[in-house]
Amino acid sequence: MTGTWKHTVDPEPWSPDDEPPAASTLDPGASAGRLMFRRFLRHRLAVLAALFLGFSYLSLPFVDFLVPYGANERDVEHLYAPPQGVHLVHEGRFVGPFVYPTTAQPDLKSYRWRYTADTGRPMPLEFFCDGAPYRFLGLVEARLRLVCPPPGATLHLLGTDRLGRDILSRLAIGAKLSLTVGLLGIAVSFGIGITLGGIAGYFGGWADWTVQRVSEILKSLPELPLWLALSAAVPAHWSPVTVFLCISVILGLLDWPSLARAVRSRFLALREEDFVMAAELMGASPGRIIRRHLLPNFASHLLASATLSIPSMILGETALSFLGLGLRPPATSWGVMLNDAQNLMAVESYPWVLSPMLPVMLVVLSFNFLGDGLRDALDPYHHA
Amino acid sequence: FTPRETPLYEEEVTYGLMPPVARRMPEEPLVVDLAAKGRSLGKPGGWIRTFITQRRNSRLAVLYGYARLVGYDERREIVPDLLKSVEVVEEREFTLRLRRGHRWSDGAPFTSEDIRYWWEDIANNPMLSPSGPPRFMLVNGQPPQVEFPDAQTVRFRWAEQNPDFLPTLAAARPPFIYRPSHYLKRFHARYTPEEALAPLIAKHKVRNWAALHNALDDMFRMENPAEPTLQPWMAVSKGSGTHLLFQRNPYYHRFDANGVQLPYADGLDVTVISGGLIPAQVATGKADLQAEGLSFTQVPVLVSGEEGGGYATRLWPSGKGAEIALYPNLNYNDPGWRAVLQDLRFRRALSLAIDRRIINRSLYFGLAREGGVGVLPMSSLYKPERHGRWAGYDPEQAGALLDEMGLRRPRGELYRTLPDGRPLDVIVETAEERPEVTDALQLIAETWRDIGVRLLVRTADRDVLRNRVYAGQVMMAVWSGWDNGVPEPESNPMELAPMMQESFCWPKWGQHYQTSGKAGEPVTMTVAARLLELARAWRYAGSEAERRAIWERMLDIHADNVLVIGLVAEAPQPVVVSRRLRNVPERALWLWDPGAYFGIYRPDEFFFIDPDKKG
Amino acid sequence: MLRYILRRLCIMVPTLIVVSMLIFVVINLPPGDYLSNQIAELRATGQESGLAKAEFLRHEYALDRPIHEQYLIWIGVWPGPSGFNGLLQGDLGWSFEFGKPVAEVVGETLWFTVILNFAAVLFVYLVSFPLGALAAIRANSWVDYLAAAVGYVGLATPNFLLALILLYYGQKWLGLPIGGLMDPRYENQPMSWDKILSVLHHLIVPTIVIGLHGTAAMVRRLRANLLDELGKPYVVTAQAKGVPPVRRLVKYPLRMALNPFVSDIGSLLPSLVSGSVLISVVLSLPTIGPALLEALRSQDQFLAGFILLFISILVLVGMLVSDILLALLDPRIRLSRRPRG
Amino acid sequence: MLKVENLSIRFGRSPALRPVVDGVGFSIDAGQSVALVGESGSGKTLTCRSILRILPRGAEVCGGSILFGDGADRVDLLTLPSSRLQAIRGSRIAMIFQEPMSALSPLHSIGEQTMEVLRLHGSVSRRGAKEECLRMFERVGFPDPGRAFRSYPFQLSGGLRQRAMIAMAMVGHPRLLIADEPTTALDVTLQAQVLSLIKDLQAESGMAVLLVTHDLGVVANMADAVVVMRGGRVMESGGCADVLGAPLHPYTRRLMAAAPTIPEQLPRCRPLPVEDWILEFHNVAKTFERGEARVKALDGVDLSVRRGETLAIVGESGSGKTTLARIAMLADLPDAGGRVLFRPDRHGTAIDLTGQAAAVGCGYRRFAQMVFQDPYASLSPRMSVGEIIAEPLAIHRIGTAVDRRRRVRRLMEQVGLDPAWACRYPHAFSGGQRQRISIARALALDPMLLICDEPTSALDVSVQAQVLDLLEEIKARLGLSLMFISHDLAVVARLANRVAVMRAGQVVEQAPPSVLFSAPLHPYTRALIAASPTPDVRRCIDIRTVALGAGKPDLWPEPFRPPAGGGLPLVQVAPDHFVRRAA
Ligand SMILES: Nc1ncnc2c1ncn2[C@@H]1O[C@H](COP(=O)(O)OP(=O)(O)OP(=O)(O)O)[C@@H](O)[C@H]1O
Ligand SMILES: Nc1ncnc2c1ncn2[C@@H]1O[C@H](COP(=O)(O)OP(=O)(O)OP(=O)(O)O)[C@@H](O)[C@H]1O
Ligand SMILES: [Mg+2]
Ligand SMILES: [Mg+2]
Repeated sequence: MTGTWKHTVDPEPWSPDDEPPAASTLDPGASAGRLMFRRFLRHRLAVLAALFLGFSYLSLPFVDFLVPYGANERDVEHLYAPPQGVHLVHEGRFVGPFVYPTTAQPDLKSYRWRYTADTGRPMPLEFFCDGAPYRFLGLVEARLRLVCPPPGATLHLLGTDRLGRDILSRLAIGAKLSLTVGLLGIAVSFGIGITLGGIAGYFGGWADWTVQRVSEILKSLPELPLWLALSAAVPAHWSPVTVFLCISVILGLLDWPSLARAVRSRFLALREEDFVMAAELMGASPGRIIRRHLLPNFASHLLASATLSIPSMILGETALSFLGLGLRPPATSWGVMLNDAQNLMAVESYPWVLSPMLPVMLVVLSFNFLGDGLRDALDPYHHA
Repeated sequence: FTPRETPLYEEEVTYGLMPPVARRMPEEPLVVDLAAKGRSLGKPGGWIRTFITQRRNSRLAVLYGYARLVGYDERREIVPDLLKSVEVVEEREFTLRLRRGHRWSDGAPFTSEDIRYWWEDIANNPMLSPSGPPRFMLVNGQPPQVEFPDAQTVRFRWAEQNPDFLPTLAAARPPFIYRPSHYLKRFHARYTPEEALAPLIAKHKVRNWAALHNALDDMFRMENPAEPTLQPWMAVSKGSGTHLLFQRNPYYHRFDANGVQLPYADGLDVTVISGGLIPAQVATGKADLQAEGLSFTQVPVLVSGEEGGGYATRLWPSGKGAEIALYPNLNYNDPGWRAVLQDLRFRRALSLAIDRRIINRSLYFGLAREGGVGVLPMSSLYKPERHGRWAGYDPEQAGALLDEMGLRRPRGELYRTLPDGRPLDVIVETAEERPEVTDALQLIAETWRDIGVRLLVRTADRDVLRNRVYAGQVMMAVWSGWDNGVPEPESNPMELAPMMQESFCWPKWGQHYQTSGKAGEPVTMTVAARLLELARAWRYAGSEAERRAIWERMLDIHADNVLVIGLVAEAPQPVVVSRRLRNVPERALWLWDPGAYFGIYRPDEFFFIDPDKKG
Repeated sequence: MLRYILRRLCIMVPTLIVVSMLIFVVINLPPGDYLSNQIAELRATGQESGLAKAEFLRHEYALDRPIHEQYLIWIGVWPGPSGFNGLLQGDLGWSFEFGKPVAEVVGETLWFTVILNFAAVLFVYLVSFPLGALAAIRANSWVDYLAAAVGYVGLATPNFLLALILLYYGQKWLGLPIGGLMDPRYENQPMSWDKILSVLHHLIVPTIVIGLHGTAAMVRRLRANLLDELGKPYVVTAQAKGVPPVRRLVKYPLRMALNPFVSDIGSLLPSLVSGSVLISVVLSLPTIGPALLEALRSQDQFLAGFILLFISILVLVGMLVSDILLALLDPRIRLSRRPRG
Repeated sequence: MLKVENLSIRFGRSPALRPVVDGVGFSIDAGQSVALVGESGSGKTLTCRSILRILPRGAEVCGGSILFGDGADRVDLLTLPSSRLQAIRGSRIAMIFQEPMSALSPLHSIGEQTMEVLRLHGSVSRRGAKEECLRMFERVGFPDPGRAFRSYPFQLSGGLRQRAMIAMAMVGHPRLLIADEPTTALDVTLQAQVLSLIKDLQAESGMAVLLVTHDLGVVANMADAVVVMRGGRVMESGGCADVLGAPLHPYTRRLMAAAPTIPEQLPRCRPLPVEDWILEFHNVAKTFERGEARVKALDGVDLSVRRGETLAIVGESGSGKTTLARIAMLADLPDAGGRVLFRPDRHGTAIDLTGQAAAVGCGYRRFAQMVFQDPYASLSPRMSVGEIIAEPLAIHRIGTAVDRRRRVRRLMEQVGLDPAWACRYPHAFSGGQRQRISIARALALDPMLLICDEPTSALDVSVQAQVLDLLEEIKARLGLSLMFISHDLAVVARLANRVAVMRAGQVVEQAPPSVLFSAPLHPYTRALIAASPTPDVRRCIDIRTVALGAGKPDLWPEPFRPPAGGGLPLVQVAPDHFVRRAA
């Protein structure tokens, strides 16, 4: 049998000590962090999302300057005004950005305001002008705004609501609360959930027992009446923002059991893996094992969960205001605006008051894609 | 007058399951003169579909039915209804005469025994009424002498005047001083031996016979279809779930001139649904008569659905003293603040610093009436000169009043401070049941800011709010102003005086009066004391003129002292009426009491032009 | 295993006692009680005539006693005005709001609740498992993005608004019914084919509204967990064995990825009852949720107390079930060999 | 039957990257075996996986063809639509994976996973499938097939898992069997048994075998042809006798030269400091509970390791070696009554590790390290190799980040890994490379006591020699004490100061290698030595007879046969030579 085989030899020259050339796919020397970052960059949407979010957060301190109106500035003559366009050319002549003034007439048949634009009178917008006063960064009284409506006209790019407030301005100013406060709740609940769940899952035994019982009691504690009771207990002189902040934190304090259980159950399985034992045998402390070995293997789920709580963080107040605990005027947030829009009127007659849905969606999707990108960057198996 | 058989019951009658209409009706039926009221004669048939927001609103059959011993007519005058007549002597002695041959909806005769049963076996039974007979039956704590000379006559006689007696019988929520004794005796320990009651108690999962009696005796909410009624419509479905049906009462006592037994409509078809969905349902033509759950903000949607839904949207003015009103709590616990709140200038300043025009325009399309709390023009007590007092928008004057009080604005500050240095933060508490209230408060906050008063809003549940007000923990509450905006001299002016804990201006004074000094605090403010005095005098006043004078005085005091800060009144209440439904007033007052909402417009006279067509 | 279950059941008893006390306290946190509030309301609106009944009930149900006594009476270890009538004796109390025994109120709504939420859970699983798996296999493709976008539209719209929009346009364009769980005319009717159809018809919008949130969340989480598992060598082994793709996915990585979901079953069961409270309120579905909210609002304490207690029991049972399932699912947890802590 | 031509595989598209498999070609006919040998990391596994088209994500075939089948149904596996490929996988081509622990699903029992193959490709009933599986389990040497059927992978020893993997591949009677180092975790008698099983099947059904192995002895005994790979290229290929007998390529020659053998005459041991035990096991027993059944993995083991000595443990697969190692590392606690003593200093007091685990633990964990039998599973999948190797240093806070990085580079070089790979994740390495990572990690702390559980099983002989040199060097330099578990007797012979032979949870014989290999006493030891293959085609062992091993204990000759229901004592027959027999 052996004879049937042809004996061949690689013809290339060979010396015993030349190392086989490295077949590395990655360049040497790059740190793990750098590589992760590079993998992240490959996820186009994630990068886009990160940029968008970065921009949004960075512009938060300056929104008051960017928008034409204040959050609670009302215009009684323009209730439920529809979105208004900005034009550039009037009767074939370039004028620069301008608006047409509009006037409202009551329509006593349908009980709606009808707006007619006076297309004969283009009114150019003003830039770097003085508008309603606001507190810049919450400190300095200021009036300077990027753009203002010309005197005698309005600039309601997204229309106005039932009290004649400019929706676009409210949206931008509302972002200040919507994009920040709720994060606190998420942070609290994730912090507690991961810590306690991790301890329970990794140590098992009485630690697990205690965490389990506490989470059971917490979960079976009725939330609804608690909210109702809370709404009665909040002191009146607290500002709406403080109340909201408090509630976010309380929400976080109550919200951890689900996450803790997920972490725990995953850790129960993961801790049986050899690599965990290897770390243990090397003398790694439980904290280190949880942080360096167990959590990274659950990171995808955590990231997904975190991105999933973003919408509830932004909109949580809508549910709460149902129970009388939400943000109250004069504070503004997207939740408050959507809450106001929650009636057939909006859907049927004044659809523009629903426009806060747009930024909510954008932000939520951005967080999601950011999360996906991070996940992929953390995933060693991932090859773009 | 020959009665005509109702088509709905024709079959039953032919098969002998029900006596013919001539034998069902009282010997002396109430024949309604529709023409005199400007209404047209209708034809029987059809079900009126409507929605309610909560199960407990199943009382609607009693409101719409509005069969009372005596009831208000459209001009809000009390006339006999179930009763053939009532004789009043010096407002102390009331002789009620029932209609001969009048029957309960199950055919059993309605006699004075039914009233006796209520008085002796319910109102005076310690098990069923642990705190004794109801308060309207007591004058100075004394019950009346009650006589039942014959099956059709009942006589109540008090030692002193009881001017509230008839209005109470006509109220939106009547006291039902008559009960179907033949039915209820079966559950009463006095008439039924314990052995017979035991299985029933077990079956209804209650604890004793009294609980059983209480559970089955539900004249107002009509939760028990087995209990006979005198209303035009009686409950037929068991009342479970979300769909309630009320069918015409074959023994009803009212007829039209043609001999057609009322009600015209065969029944009420009521669906329980959440408030937010009612406009959507209505806009698709799912209701024939609807006002509950509709608010003015929804009118555009309702109007846009009129074509497809086959209905018309009518706007009825609300009959309350004010749609939205602020109640400064004169019994606020904090002494510093209490002094401020009791200061006439402060209340006037706050009222003057409200731009009611903007509120009206923003919230009610300018259709409501701007002004403080007061009586509406429909009332004979209305006086135009009282109307606008302290209710115009005048921030200067308001500021001047506050300055005069010594509430100064520290240098460079936006808001004033109290004399003791605390910020002038007016905390207004609301039950937040209507979005308009929050909006209005926001608008007020802006104009108050201009005079240096900061308004803080706090929301609480209705019950919580009420309890806090009673305890003096609320500085200022938002509610609607005066339940009855169209009082007549005969109406009890209690609401205007510190006579009840329930009025948010002076809960503790009211409680003091109510409990005869056992609880609460005695009145310390002269104006309030004066009002109390006047209200007491009203009770003993002999003539209408005297009462009118008292009313006028009280109204003047209110208008001048701005005890309640009203914003707007006569807010438009949308009422959706199917185009097929007739005899519904084009424009009328929307009021709970006196009125029972639709009740006094007699929905039993509403009819479908095409009763056979399915809705 | 059996011993484990028994032990867990024993632990549940003290937990339950603690929870029931907390519930009772929380319910009674707002000042006043149903009847005193009702009395106040009746007085305020001049409906003096309703008072007698309220006062009767107040005494009958011992609302005039101190709170700890009320608790003990409620539980059934203290004699009330008419002897021992508590939960332990099977008397769930009286619902003032509905004017009938709690058992009756709950019994009615429970059915609808179960039907509705079962439909919603079914919807969640039926939609999210295939979609999640697809999103994982085709990660970062248009399918994935589309699934994400649709899911997040659901998440980013407040429930009520979503419900309202779906309802209104569903009614306008598709003739879908608004509110309720069946056509009113089938109520109190015996079961029939038409009735079932009517129920199904009415279920469409609520199911989507209630389910969308869960679906979106599930899809994203499933995708994340699956992506972690898909690269593992044992999946390759299955591939080498020639297991067809779908089966391979379902049998191996999916089962592994299920772990965090199973641990969440604990909250699935109670959410069957309470999860949809606010949506049910808005859509006016006759489920237990609105009853609970209403009961809480009006302090209808026996009704609220029982529902809450019931939910708590469901939580506890759900957690037990989830622990058992977890052990069944993963032999490593079941047969853990390592002593610790 | 299989013809691989000019196959090239690479990671990533960039043309700058060299393919990891470059122009590989060979062919196998029905009934033949081709051995793929070569340097660790040379692309053997990738070649095998490309046949089934189950390359890892990111890998891409960039040229060549793989033809499978004969005559008319010859197909190119690289272009076949995946639905048809599905039918071929598992039924006509089956594969035994290199790392059985990770390759088995942790959630399904062994039986279930094996049965699946039958259920998928044959129309066998459940009952029939189960019977077939049990038969196959029996043939691959499961002592208790029924129990194995119900076991989960983590409950099995490395060897048992490998057997499960083998059974899973063979149960479908494939026409081509790709065996990627199928016997690394098996002791030599079992190895012989498995190889003979493969041979039997080949004879029965004309199955072709592609065998990847490092053990030139196995090649010599099994293969018809040999393909030698290095750096992704075929260095030499040809008939087995040709290549092994007269290697032409210098690399092959070097490989042959590096292959360890058991020398005829071992030098007598250097004397060691007599009574300086660093680690002592006293009466260590371990029982596992599996449902109702109890498994006695260890049964009264008394063993000690001297300071600076290498104690090799050899023995039957499943005899409790890993369990012993785990107990030594405090990963498991022995049953009550057992004691494990550790003496940190020469004259210090012994510390009972079972007693005060936590207190001493930390110090102990600093001085004692372990190399795991399954390197893949013991490496955190989400840490880069650099982080993994530096982790012990980080845990014990040794050095700055820069120091650690330098140390990592040094360690990687020492075990023959390119330091540039430090940022890669474990899954991107070959089996042998992972094993070296694991060794590098264990050495990072300069331990006093090192417990190696088959540390070189996946290494080709030249790398293995390098690693063994390294261990010896460290031992000499630092006085490292080594507990070395291995199936490769040649390695044991080279490294050990003393050898303990284990069987069924007991030490059956214990002696210095010079004594043990020249004059084994226990029948099991003898069988073991006889079954050890040598890389010499002319000196083939008779696989079939050695596969019988020592047979069942009740067939052993008299003094060794355990009496019914009782055990035998360990008897000292010479200084340092113990054997379990009747006194
Ligand atoms: N996913 C991957 N990404 C990048 N490189 C990889 C990946 N998998 C394997 N490699 C590299 O490909 C080369 C060949 O790997 P392969 O597993 O085929 O080696 P092998 O010959 O089987 O080695 P061993 O004998 O050690 O198992 C190795 O250098 C390895 O580092
Ligand atoms: N967690 C466990 N549960 C039950 N049985 C176990 C468990 N771990 C190991 N065993 C059993 O204990 C025995 C000894 O296992 P061990 O891993 O020590 O063997 P080994 O000598 O290392 O074998 P190999 O050379 O094959 O790796 C085996 O029969 C194995 O099935
Ligand atoms: Mg390999
Ligand atoms: Mg082992």
